[in-house]
Amino acid sequence: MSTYLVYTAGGVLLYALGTYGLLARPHLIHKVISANFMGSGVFLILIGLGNRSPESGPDPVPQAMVLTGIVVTVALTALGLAIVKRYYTATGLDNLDDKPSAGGDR
Amino acid sequence: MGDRRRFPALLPLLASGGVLAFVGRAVLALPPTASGLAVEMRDGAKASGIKNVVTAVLLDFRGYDTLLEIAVLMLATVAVLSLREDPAALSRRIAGRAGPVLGALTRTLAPLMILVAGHLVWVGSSEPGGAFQGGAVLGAAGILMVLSGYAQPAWAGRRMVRWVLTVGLLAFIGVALYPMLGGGSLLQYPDESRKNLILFIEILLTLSIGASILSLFLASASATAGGERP
Amino acid sequence: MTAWLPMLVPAIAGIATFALGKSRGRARNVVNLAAAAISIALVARLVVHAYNGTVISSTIPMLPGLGLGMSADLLGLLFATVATVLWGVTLVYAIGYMDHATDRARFFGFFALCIAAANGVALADDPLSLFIFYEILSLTTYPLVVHTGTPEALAAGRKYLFYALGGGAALLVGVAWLAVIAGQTPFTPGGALAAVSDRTAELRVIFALLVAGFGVKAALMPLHGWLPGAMVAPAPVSSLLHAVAVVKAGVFGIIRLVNELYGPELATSLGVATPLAILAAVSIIIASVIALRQDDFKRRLAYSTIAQLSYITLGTALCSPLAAAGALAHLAHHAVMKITMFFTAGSVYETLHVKKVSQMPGLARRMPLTMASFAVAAFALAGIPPLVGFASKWMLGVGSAQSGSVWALIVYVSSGALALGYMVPILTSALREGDHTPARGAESDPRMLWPIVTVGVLTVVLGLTAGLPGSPVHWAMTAIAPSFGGWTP
Amino acid sequence: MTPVLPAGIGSLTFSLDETGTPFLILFAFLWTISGLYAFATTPAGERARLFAYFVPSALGGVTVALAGDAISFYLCFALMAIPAWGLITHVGTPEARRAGAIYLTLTAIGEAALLAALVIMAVEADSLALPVLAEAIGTSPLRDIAVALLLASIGLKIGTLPASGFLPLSYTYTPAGAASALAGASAKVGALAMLRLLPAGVMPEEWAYVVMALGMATAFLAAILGTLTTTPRAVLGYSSASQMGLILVAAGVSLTSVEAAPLAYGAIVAFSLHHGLAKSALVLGDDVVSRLTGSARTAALAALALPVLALVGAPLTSGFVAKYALKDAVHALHGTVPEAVYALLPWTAIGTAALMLRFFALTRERTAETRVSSPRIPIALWSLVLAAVALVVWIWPAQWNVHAIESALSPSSMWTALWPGLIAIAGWMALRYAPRSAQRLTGIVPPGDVLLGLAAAVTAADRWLAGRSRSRGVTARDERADIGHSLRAAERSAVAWTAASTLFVLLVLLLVALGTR
Amino acid sequence: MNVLAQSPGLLVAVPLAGAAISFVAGRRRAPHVAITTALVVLTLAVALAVHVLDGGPFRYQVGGWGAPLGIDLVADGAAALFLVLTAIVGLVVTLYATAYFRTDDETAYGHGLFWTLWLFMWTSLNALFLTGDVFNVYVCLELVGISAVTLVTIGGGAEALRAGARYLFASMLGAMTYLLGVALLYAATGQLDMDVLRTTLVADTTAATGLALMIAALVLKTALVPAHFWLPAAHGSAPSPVSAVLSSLVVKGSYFVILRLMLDVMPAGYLPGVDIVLGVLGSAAIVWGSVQALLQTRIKQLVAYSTVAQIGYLFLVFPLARHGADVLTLALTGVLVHALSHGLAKGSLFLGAGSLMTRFGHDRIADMAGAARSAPALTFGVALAGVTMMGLPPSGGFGAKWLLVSAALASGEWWWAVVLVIGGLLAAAYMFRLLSVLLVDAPTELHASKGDIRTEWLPLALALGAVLLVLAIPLVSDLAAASNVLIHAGVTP
Repeated sequence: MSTYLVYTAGGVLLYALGTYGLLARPHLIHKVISANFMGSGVFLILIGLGNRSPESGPDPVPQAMVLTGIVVTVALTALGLAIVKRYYTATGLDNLDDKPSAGGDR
Repeated sequence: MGDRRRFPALLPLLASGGVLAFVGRAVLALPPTASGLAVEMRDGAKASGIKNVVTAVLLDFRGYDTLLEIAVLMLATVAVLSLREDPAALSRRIAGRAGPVLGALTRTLAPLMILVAGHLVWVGSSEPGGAFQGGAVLGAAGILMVLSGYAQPAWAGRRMVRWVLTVGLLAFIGVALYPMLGGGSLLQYPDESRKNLILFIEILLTLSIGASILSLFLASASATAGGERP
Repeated sequence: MTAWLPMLVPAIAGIATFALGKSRGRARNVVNLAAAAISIALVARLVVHAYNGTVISSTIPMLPGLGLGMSADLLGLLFATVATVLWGVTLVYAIGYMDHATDRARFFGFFALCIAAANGVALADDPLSLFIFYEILSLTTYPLVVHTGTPEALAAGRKYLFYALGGGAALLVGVAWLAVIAGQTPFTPGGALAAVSDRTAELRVIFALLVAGFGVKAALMPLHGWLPGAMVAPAPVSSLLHAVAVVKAGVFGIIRLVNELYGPELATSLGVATPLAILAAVSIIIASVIALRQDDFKRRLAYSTIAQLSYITLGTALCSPLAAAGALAHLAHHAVMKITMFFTAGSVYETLHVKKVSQMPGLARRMPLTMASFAVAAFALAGIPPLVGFASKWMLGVGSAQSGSVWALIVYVSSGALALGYMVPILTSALREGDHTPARGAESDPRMLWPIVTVGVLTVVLGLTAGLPGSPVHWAMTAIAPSFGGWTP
Repeated sequence: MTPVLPAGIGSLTFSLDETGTPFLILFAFLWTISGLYAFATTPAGERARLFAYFVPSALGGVTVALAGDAISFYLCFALMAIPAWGLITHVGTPEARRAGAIYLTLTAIGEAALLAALVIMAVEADSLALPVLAEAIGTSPLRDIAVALLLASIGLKIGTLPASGFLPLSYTYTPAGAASALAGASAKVGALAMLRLLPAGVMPEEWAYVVMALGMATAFLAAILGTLTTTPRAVLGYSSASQMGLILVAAGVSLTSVEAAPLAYGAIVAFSLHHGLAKSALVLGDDVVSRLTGSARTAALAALALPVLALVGAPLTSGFVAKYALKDAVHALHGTVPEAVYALLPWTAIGTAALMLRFFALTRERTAETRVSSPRIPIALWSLVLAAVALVVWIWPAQWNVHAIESALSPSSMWTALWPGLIAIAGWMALRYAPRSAQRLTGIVPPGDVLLGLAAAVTAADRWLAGRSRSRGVTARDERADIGHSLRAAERSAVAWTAASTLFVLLVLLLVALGTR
Repeated sequence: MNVLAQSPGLLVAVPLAGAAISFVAGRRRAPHVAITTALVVLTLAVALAVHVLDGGPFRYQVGGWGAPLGIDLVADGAAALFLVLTAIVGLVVTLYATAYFRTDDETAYGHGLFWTLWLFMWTSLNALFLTGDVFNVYVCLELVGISAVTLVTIGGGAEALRAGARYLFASMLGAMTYLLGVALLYAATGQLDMDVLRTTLVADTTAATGLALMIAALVLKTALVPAHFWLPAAHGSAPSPVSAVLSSLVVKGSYFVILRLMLDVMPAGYLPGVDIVLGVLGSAAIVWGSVQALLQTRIKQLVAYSTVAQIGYLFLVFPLARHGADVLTLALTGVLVHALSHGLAKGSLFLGAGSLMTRFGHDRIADMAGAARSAPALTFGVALAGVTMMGLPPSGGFGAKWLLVSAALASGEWWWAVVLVIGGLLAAAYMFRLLSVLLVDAPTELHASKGDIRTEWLPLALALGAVLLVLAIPLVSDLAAASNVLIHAGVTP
């Protein structure tokens, strides 16, 4: 198996895991983290697939894309955390389903 | 769906599995070698005189992306600021006080981190590094200082902070617009001043990015400091 | 540009009315009356031109390949004349009727806009333009129907919209479809679709869609449900809009459709005219029978309207020149008769709060002039010579017989019989001695009384002069003749 | 301009011709007398209301004889018939209103049929002039329809079966003066229409036979119904229907044979004059009797015998002349049906006689009502009519009474005129000894017979319909609420996070699967 | 400096500068910055449209490199239309916001940042309409997403936060899906520029997967049923000027990218069946959204569901595009007119709803009786906007419906016309449910204070624009003809 495929496969797996978390985990912080999983997955895929031509060196475009993506994800995460926190103080809820908050260990 | 009617838990799993399968198939369908735009980029970078191709891509070829990315970062900062529960949050004292070890560490680390940040910016044009990396380190230094009580966030309430947060973006816009006066298009740096302009932007950006990261932390931290749990 | 003015002048008056606001009542009256006078003069001028053979028209581009066109031909001008002249009369009446009402600016503003839309329908040069004004008419009528703001009015308004917009939707599809297969098709006497007449299946469907669209306002059963309820509107609205402008826009659409879009020949050869005729015939009979059952004065009039509108539809669908001319003449005649009746209904309600036929005893003494005008109109409606209703009914009947459709003739005369059945009891009830007897001779506000008398007299005068040049009968025959090639009246 | 179009009032032509003259005189006389009578007998407060209807009705009723074209004829026909509704409902009782409703319905139908016929005829003739119309329709393909419509209209006007209740209904509740006009003049407009509009001698024999048979049936059946009815007026109404049946026989005769048509027309005129005057006299007489007491009442009852006898067709009365003319007309036809009709004609007089006996009996039994107004004027007016009954038919300058006058005094014809009356009297006497159950039959027929049943059925249907539509509305509202509720619930579950986002990912997969096929 | 030629660059740089300046200007001066920016942007948008009308579409090479090295902006007729729409609605919303967000209100700190957030959003929308690079789309989408989410929560309150959270997660899901798509597409083709992709795209599983992912992600951002789950709550609980922008402009941004990808970038028959699916979902949106709008009891929820429905119309162009140049022209012009008229009308409706809520102090439709008497201009504005939502003449909505119905009939697939007609009728149903209440006689006088002239008349102004749009249809068709979709389809020479 080529090296690039290892990265890429890891990325795909991360992405799928993140997807499940975002879809199914009720706790909002879990959702934020899951979204970061998805982002990291995509970044891995980008880097992995951008590294398929060893002779000419890694493609700089995916790297630039990943850098931009990271900044964007950081911004999104910050905003997500801020909203979740504010939502929690306003309602006392940590999920969107009107279930009572379960506590930090969930 | 909550307690009223349980949504079948299997379906999200199935959906994620489907994603795995389809994306996996798409990846496997790719030829094992491809160069993408690597060659064009390297050739272009040579022409532009920036040694680090990634930096060239980031700040020159796709500088427009970066301009918008800076906007994203600043936007997120403004967004988080707007979400504060009370306007005074940014200037509230952080409860934590540095112990002797942390204090000593901070005294040693903080200047070092600022130096590292400067270095990262400086080498950015030829080696891995640049404004984002530098800004991140700078921001981290700021957070460290606040947490250990060496800097109080009181300064953040002033107009000064807004300027620091904004200056990078403003400079970037200014530099982007500047070529237009000469008939060029947005971000079309004149060849002779390309390097200096990029460095100028990078430096101011580093400041703003650092301030952004610090502000993001402070705005979020303000409530946490009261012991509330999200 | 002149062809646009009969539409624009009332529209401007309407907007000016809104702009004047609630308080400046006198200025509002002046603006509206002046606009009516100007419109009448404009239409008159166009009529003179059209009679001399000059049809003034103009088109502005709007949708890709399609324009918005106005054309002042005799056919359209007949409707425009009816709408405009009766607008003037109704304004006077409405000023009296709405004397103590609230929201008069809104009322008169939308009123003028309705007339603008009706004139637009009348003079529209092609299906698209007609459709556009037709829909504007639906919309501008709604605020008038719900004007009183009572739950009853709102329910009626909802129903009205449900029907009007449903019909509009059918119309939209039909008109668009037509535009897709035939492009811009200005109304042409005798038909405008010769080029695509081989696409019979599509043309049949389009015809059905267009009839469904126009049929709503023409209250063709089973699309009539909105009309009786819409009578909750203030009387001037019922009078003008439901006897003159709105419902007539529907039948006028059918007249254009049969005579000047498809043309009688194509409509006959496609086999679409006869089903329409049968539908109209059924409407006539059923509506008349239902009218017999109504005790509410305005509802009875409403069902009568449904039947009378189908007279026009039936006459048009027979595709026989005299019947078509009769239908067109009836458009004008029925307007005059029915407006008299609705004015009466409004007056007796506003003056004495009488809403039901059974509450009317004593009215004939109390309001002799009003009820006399009503009586004249009632007999005219039943087709008693020499009143105005007879002239068109006779033409319709003779036209039916000429085209070999004796069944249509039977329908017409039966409906006349039924009209007697629902009109005469009103008169008798009013003539009986009753609650309103004591204050004899106390007529309504003169601003309401004289319009009634005017239109009442008009039902007689138009009947007596039906044979003279320039009468609606003569006018209708001149306007319809080109659709039937060699026919000379 | 097409000649079939009415050019407004200008085309309303009125002219006096040979056909119209007797009718004009009859109508003018009866409407005037009746009007005066009504004026004299109506309380002052009610006069305006009564005459609001009476005047237009009279106007139409008289000028109809002058009408020269289709439009004016129709106008007058309608003008007379429609306001008469107000006369019938004048008293305002529920029965009167119901009678009025039925009258109006049938009148309207009759008008409609007449108008349809006129339109067809005008189209076929391309003219509006009445003489041309009747001629032109004879050769038209629409002849049968037009004649059927005409007969329907006329039949309704004169109370032919199955609308035999029409006339009794219209007389029963009407104030006496007005009733007299309706009884004497109104139905005779139907006779005028026969003369004016029915095409002469062009119809197939079957048509004539059916019409004649219908006329005979009406003559007999109306008589039976009349003897079983309740009030003197109703009896008179059925009597009218019966007599009008005979006129219909004459009309039938005219349809098929050109030769017999003049005779038939003569019979129609004769019958119209005779019956119009006599019936008017009976209606007025009934009213006059009710206003009198004592010897005056007896005298009036005696005078009432004159029109009674005339109707029966007793010798030397106007009825004798009319029947003679009718017999002549029927005799002019040959064939089984005309001969049967001819043979049966005298027997109709039995029915009439029975009716008159019943009328006389009912009138006599009536208790006198005290009225404020003096009965002098009514008596005078009545006398005038009586005089007309006695004289007019005999002195009328025409062909139709020549034969009758010639044979008026011959014993055979006298006998022919007498025996039916005698049989009726004999039957009347016999009835006194009849079982009580048979006697109780009298009075079982309300004026209007089957028409009342029909009206009741219509009312019931109307109520049922109204009830149904009400109950439908309620259930529809409930259903709407339920649907709204479930739609809202569906949306709630569709936007819940896990469901919605999973749905989205499934959509992603669908698009990918489709796109990479 | 040639403003006409530089307009694409300026359309991004100017509002971005405005955003930055408004942040440092402070809350009192920020509104002035915003108004100035709005006026300049409007001028620039019109200049760009004029330039496109004069000389056809043009590309703007940011940084002077040109694709594939650099990022190109593409100014064609369709983009010009969306830019002008954004500028008009943007200006009106800015003016309205000066009345809505009182600068003297100390308790709502977030309100002070409205101007900055709003100008960021405007920047990102302009950038989205202009960009020709699929990765740049991602950055723009994130800018739009973050600013939109923040603006939803700006009013505070549990409901807005909850809606914002949902919106944020939906936004994340969409962004990640889109980025994954770009990654796959780039891996397969090595290209990011749309125009280059257009000419080089070949049938390939990876590229197709990538494009399908991108389309799906954009569908989520456009809130097409069933991916509409985040929209009603977000649009319904945001401050009214924000709702107006979200509904009338933001969803159009991602839609515009779908339009480009589906009709311009991908060759005919690429991603087979996806066009039909989009059409079917569009139809479902029309019906479902309208029905739900009909069931709502609160005014902004009603308007929000109306957006769900109206978005559906935009997707009918895709199945129709398969039927040749004539139908494509009709359908594309139709959706462009619809996007414009819906943008104006929906802006008007949300602003109007905001004014009504301010007047009444609540958002329950049933208790809004009497508005017609106390606020005639406002009610009239809502009514006019309703007219265009229903697609009744004379209005832009009518023009759109006419064009789409014509396209459906000309294509032979008449069932899309049926959907359009049903949608119009349902729109009438929910609009009149609202209007009939406003027209009712109020039993008591309104307790709320009299409205500001801006909150009364600006909704009417937008609605009038939506109505008068019908007269501008020839202009819109000219711009549609100058769009790359039609030029590349060979319709326009």
